[in-house]
Amino acid sequence: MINSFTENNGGLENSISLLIDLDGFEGPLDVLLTLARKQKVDLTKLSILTLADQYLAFIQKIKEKNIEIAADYLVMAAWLVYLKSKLLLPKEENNEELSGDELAARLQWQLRRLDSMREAAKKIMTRNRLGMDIFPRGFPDKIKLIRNSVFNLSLYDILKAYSDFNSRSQKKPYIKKRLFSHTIDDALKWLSIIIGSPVPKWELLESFIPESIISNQEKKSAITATFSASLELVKDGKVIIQQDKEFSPIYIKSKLV
Amino acid sequence: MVQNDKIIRMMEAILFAAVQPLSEEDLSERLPDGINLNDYIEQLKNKYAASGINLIKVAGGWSFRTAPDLSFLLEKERTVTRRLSRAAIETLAIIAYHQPITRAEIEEIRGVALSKGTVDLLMEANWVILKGRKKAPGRPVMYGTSNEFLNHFGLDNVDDLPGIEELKATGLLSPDPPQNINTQDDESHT
Amino acid sequence: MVQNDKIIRMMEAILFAAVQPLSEEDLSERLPDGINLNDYIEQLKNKYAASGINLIKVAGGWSFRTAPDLSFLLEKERTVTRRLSRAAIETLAIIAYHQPITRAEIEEIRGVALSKGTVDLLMEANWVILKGRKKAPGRPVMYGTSNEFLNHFGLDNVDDLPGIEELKATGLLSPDPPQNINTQDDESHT
Repeated sequence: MINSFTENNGGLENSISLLIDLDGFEGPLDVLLTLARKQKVDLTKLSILTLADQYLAFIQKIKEKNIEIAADYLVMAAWLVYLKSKLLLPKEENNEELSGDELAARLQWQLRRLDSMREAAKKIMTRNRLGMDIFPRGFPDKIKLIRNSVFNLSLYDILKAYSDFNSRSQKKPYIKKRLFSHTIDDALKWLSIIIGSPVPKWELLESFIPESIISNQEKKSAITATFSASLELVKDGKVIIQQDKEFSPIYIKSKLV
Repeated sequence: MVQNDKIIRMMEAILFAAVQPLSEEDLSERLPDGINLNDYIEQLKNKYAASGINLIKVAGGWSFRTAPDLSFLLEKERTVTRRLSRAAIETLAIIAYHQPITRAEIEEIRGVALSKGTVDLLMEANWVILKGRKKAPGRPVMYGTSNEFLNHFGLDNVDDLPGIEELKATGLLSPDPPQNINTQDDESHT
Repeated sequence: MVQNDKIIRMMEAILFAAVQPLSEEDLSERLPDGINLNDYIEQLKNKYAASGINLIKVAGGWSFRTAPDLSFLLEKERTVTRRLSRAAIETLAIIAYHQPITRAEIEEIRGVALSKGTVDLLMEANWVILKGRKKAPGRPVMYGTSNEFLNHFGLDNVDDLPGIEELKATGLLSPDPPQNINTQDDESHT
């Protein structure tokens, strides 16, 4: 082990001399890949330990030159120190963490993946490219367009048009409908009939709605007003109301004081 | 012979990629010196004479152009969606509801003169067709809707068009704002 | 035989006139029914194989292009393309081989943050397009390559990318290292 270590250190000086600073590097993985390439072995046979040492030496060299180093390069350096310790120390049993070998294998896989993309990029860019190496027809024949019109119209449009037209032609004056209202005050007036009645008797709440109210819509509104008014009267201790169950008729009776 | 083929290939590429017809000077400039250009042009013309594209002289230069008898292949149909004017839609509606109807009757109903193009447009769309002549002075032509009209709007026949009463019921015909009275609900709660 | 020549002529006219590659459907639509299209494409390919223009399959369609070896003649037609940075080229390759892929995944592969402009530049060149969102927290957008990319680099489809089969086989295109990752070599150093 020690042998290989010193041996690798020998090669180290060479690689570092080629790398002067971080300019032109695309992150720590790029530095690692560049260093790995200098090992001149198949990436699958790469010594991660050697690589870690090379990277750490490289960062050290940069530090000595007082060149500013981006944080992610330092993070990688710290991680490689950790990886080194994992690789060099005896394996811990029953450890949940990934072993040094596994971590090294992962890093190697990452480097191979990045390398494969570098190679792929080269292959793509050296292809015969349109407008650079191969050319389409420069002056194509004009394509004559024959336009077919389709009208965008639905049955609804026709009906609406006919209705609008009829509405316009009928010239019926528009009469604004008077808004119906049966206010709580109105309802209180109607309910006051039973207040103070000497002979208290249950009456249907609805019987206190004027008979002139016929439409359901208006009735609904009147019932609401009458019910609210009756609650007022209950609060004042003037009447009692009763309902057997939901939606069943509501009865009202004067309360004897 | 090998040289000959090479020149022909070069001319093919140059003429194909050129963005405009190339004059003989343009061609000479881009081909090896000392060749007999006219000879090669003649060869290339013959090579393509029977094919779908021909080498022809246009606007003072040489260019590959589609063989004239195949120009029909270069027609492309395109469907454009157009909107009808309100007057046209209204006219179509009146024709649909009142057919057969004469132009004068449409104008009478609408209270305005019908511009010449309106009915033509509806006929061009294949929605309105002639429905004979009215037995009246001048025997004016009458219009009605076509089968195409029924198909397009998903109707079996013109009687399927909602009547005036139905239109009123849907609120389309009422000059009042539509009322959203829900009578069922009222009954169930009172 | 006469019929055969006629079809070939028609195909020449159609393919020469089209700017974009024409799919087999596009071609069929414009040619007589019931012909063996593949047979004719093969004939046409052979007819032009030795000439200055070739019939090639690109971006899922067929198109005539100048023969690659004659590019030196076409200086004038050469379009000036912006030089892409190394980061942009690498990102393009990663998107092409790993598509659909998120920005975070690209960054993971490169081991470095992607500067904002890089993907924008590739999208501006119409080579990279959005390919939906990943079903993952934050639903990040995914990128992929366009037809324009295939067209530009003379690829029929993404499965034609150089070396893609090999990369798939070695597992280098999968998001994670293989389970039984090889650790033997490292052990020799510890």
